[in-house]
Amino acid sequence: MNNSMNILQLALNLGLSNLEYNLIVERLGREPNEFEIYLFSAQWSEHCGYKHSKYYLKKLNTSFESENAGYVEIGDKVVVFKVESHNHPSAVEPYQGAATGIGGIVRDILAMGARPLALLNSLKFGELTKPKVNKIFKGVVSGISGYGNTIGIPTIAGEISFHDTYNNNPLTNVMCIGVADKNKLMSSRADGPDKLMVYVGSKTGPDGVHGASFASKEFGKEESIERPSIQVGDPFAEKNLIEASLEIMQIKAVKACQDMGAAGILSSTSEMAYKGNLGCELYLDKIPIRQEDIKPWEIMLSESQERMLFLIEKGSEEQIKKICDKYTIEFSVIGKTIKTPSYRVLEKEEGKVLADLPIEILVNAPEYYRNNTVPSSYYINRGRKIPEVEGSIDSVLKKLLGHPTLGSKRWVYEQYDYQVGTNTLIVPGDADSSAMWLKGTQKAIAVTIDSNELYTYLDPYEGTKNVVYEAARNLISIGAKPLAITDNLNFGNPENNEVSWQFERTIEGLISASVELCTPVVSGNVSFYNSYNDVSIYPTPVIGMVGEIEDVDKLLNMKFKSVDDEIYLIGKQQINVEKIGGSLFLYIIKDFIGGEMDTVNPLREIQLNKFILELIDNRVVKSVHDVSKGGILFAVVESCICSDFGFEGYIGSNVEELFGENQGMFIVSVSPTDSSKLEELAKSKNIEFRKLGKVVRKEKGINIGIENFDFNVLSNIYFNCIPKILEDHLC
Amino acid sequence: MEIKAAVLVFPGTNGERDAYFALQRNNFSVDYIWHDFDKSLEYDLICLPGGASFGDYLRPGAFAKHSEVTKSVEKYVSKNRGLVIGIGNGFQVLTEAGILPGALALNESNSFICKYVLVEITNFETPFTNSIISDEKIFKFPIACRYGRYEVNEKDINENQIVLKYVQNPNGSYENIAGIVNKDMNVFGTMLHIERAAHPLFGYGENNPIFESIRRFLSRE
Amino acid sequence: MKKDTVNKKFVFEIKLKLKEGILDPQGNVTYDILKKLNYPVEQVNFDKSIRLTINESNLQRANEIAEEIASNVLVNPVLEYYQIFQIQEE
Amino acid sequence: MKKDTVNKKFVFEIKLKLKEGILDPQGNVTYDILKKLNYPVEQVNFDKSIRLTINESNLQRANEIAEEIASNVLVNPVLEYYQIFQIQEE
Ligand SMILES: Nc1ncnc2c1ncn2[C@@H]1O[C@H](COP(=O)(O)OP(=O)(O)O)[C@@H](O)[C@H]1O
Ligand SMILES: [Mg+2]
Repeated sequence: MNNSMNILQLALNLGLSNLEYNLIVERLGREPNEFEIYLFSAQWSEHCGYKHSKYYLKKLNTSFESENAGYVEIGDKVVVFKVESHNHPSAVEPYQGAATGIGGIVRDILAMGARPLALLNSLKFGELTKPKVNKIFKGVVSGISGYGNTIGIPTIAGEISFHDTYNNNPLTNVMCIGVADKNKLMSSRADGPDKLMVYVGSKTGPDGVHGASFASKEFGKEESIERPSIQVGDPFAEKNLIEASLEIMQIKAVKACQDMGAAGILSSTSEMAYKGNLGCELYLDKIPIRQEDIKPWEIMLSESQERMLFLIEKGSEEQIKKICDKYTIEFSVIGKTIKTPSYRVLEKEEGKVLADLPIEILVNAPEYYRNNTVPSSYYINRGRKIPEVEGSIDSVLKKLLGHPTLGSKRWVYEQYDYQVGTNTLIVPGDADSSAMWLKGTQKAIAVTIDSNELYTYLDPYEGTKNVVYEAARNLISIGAKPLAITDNLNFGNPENNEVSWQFERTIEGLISASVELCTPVVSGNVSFYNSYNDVSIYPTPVIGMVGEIEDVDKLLNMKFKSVDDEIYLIGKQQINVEKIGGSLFLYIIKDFIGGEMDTVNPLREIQLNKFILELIDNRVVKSVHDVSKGGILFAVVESCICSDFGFEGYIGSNVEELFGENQGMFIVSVSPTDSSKLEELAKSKNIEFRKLGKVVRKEKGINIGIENFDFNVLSNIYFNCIPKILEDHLC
Repeated sequence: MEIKAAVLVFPGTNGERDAYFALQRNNFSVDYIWHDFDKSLEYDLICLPGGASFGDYLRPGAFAKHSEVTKSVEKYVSKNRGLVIGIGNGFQVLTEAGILPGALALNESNSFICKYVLVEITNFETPFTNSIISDEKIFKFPIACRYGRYEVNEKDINENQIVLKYVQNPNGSYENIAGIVNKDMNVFGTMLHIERAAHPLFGYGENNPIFESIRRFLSRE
Repeated sequence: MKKDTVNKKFVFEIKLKLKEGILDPQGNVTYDILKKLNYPVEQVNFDKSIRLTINESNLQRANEIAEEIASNVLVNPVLEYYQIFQIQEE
Repeated sequence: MKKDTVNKKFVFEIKLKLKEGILDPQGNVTYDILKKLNYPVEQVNFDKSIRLTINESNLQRANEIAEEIASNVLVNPVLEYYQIFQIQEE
């Protein structure tokens, strides 16, 4: 009696609900013991159990629960990719939070049998002028740099935005891409009983114990709650683990592989066995530990970094151990798969049994579904009247260029090694997406990562669609055909109706865009509880997209190429000023979010995308840049600045036309001799176009008819934007 | 004539495949050598590639100097068996091991720097530069490092050992030095990632001036 | 904060050590290397050590400043703890 | 190197300091921040501090080992010099 009270109390302390505890008792037909409650608390945490998202994620047209990452095929290669968040750890310890975020996603790709080849990231911070935010920003960037560069995987693209909604909840989403030969993919599913579970990598310490349940809580309350012991990344160990794992996976006797991520040993072993309709038995004394005083449950839940689980046939131990010795990492046989579908943890082989649970009960966390209602804020926001923007075009443009969301991210990406591996065909700052050459072929993989918290807050459904279409436009801009999506859904507290509704509508938007664009969602991640003192962040779905480039020689970037080239706006021609809700300039200049947002017209968009790809394929255009945050003028100015050219022409007459955001537009440049060809092609395809002007020497400035800007002035504001804020707010 | 090159791989090295690719494209036949190699190196060229040997812990290159293969390199150099180049971390290993003078310290900016820089070739009388067939003295190469600031005691280096100088100093290096050779001019070290200038798709010419020079030099002998 | 009295110089060392249980990758790898070189080491730890020269009128004030700098600026409290030593510059 | 005598543990701190004239970017960045925050600092230096636990039969041998490790493995003589301190573990 007394004991079961204690167990219940422990369950509650560990974040399980009363209801969940009762469910466990009911399903087991008995009280769990203390050790087992620890296992449940981790395996049934939001982070591992997807309690609040499973129901919705199942609607995605993909087998999401099956593997560590998704993939697409390009030629005879398989391109594996996934995005993952490390938001909560980055808030507490920015450097290590970001560093271990990289380590984690890299191991997901590695677990698939692919060599990790490139990294991207989507980062969200609050107002950079705030000391706390400033510190988090610098910490996250140097964490990515410190870890990613050391393991030798280039960070080739990304996005960063700054909004006060992230003041207390920064977002660190990292995406990794790897490549494997078609027939070499590795599974995480145990393929039979009596095979050995092998632990490879660093030793287990108390790092990140409670990490999984920590990521499933919100900040603010219980500030005094014991901080999880912070995970520290060891990039050298990771690099060794990468090389060792790739060698190990060449061995035929190796049957399955799973990284030890959230809830480490527990979730990797249980899920591997469960996927194979098997059980498993673990011997705790076999697990390499870093310090003697670590408790059994801590070993099970530890999120020590740089560890992998392999399933191997008996008899191949020596061969694998040799590889581990070469790379100075731990090797240990820690258990085996068994026929009985039970999850058994023993102190040692033939020793005391600490847990014996039906595996499907442990692995299958309950699924929650709410009947969401549309929150009133949705209508209120839409109904808000878009304010007049006073001030000159000149002052608005300069403010935008000097805002860190729109200004150059050079300060950031120069800290990332974006070229190691020598596959990077487009370096940061040159185009809307990046491309990785598949050496030995004419092909390349195009990648981008995108989000827009203003859009997805105003309208989670249409906003998400806009984001997916923008990701596609980014790929189209360099000449790539979009193939597939990975998504990271960053949300607030899912127990809140508004958040739950946002989540549901986001998933629906994601499904509809992915179906329309024929780009299935092949992997992803969910991060809930991004909230502080009951205030949730704006819903922030982050979309990673991968595409294929047929011919690397036709790759394009957004830079203007020569004087006198003509510049066209392709796609939608007139900004509908009634529908510029969610435009970034309104937030930056007026601190306004609301009004009616422009939405995509799928048929027109798909036609337009095809047309742009055709232009690129036929080498009609010399640069392509999609119009997005900051509107048409910003897109033109950005192309000018990054190519060291000026502009002369006419774009529009007022602030709304110049900076307002509508969907479905590209800026292209074309040599004067090809402009008639472009116009004819567009007419024949029924695509709208308008000549905006031409490329001129930068000494002539950026002249939009109603205003002429000095090139160097703009360029300085743009490139010095982030360094200047950091300098002015040193801390 | 086949020219044989070895790319050394230390635990943590990550630029080995880049060096391999670049050397192969410049018509070397290439092998990887793992760091525990303690026999004599029968190659015409030894390349210590970039990356982060042993995680760059303590200091970049500090631990790699204790690997067996580094001792083999020392012998290779003193016997004048062939040429040695160190790129990025490879340069750091060579200085830590005392095979090249000086040391590489934390960048002035206190952070990692990845970008393109312009460098001037200041000595065309070394095996690594004497066959460059170009009227140009200025070349563009990428850098990518956190510890790239070259420091040296004036007395430990002669003017003619300085092979490459930054046009604009990116990291506070002494005298803008970007690349040096030893006194015997058979070892070359640079913080420039010359191996990344390996293909026209990356915005360079068909041939890499430095690898080309090395190949010409070696095939003349 | 300005005082009219003549200021003196005080030098402090702030030492930052990793908390119990926090992984020390540099220490571990250094240990491995030393072992490989056959040195009889049992453990290696990497600490940070920062020397501050402070201008103040008296030791007590200087001490307070050092304390404040260590706790506000230098230490990363989720990973480290600090110790302060007053030192004689050699 | 094995001895029959019972070994004891000795803890040393090896401190690596930058030589005179060698730039200390970490120190400089921290100095700038402290100045900006109005602390009366005059100088900031970052040193490396490595704690070694050595198993040896007596202090003198342990001392020699620490000396050897510092000079052979830890220090870079172009940039740094070292100091060795025997310490009491707290
Ligand atoms: N939002 C999402 N969209 C698509 N797939 C998702 C999403 N969230 C999770 N998944 C998929 O669910 C599986 C489990 O995800 P996760 O727990 O993040 O994996 P891991 O164990 O590698 O951390 C993966 O296959 C992942 O791709
Ligand atoms: Mg995984």
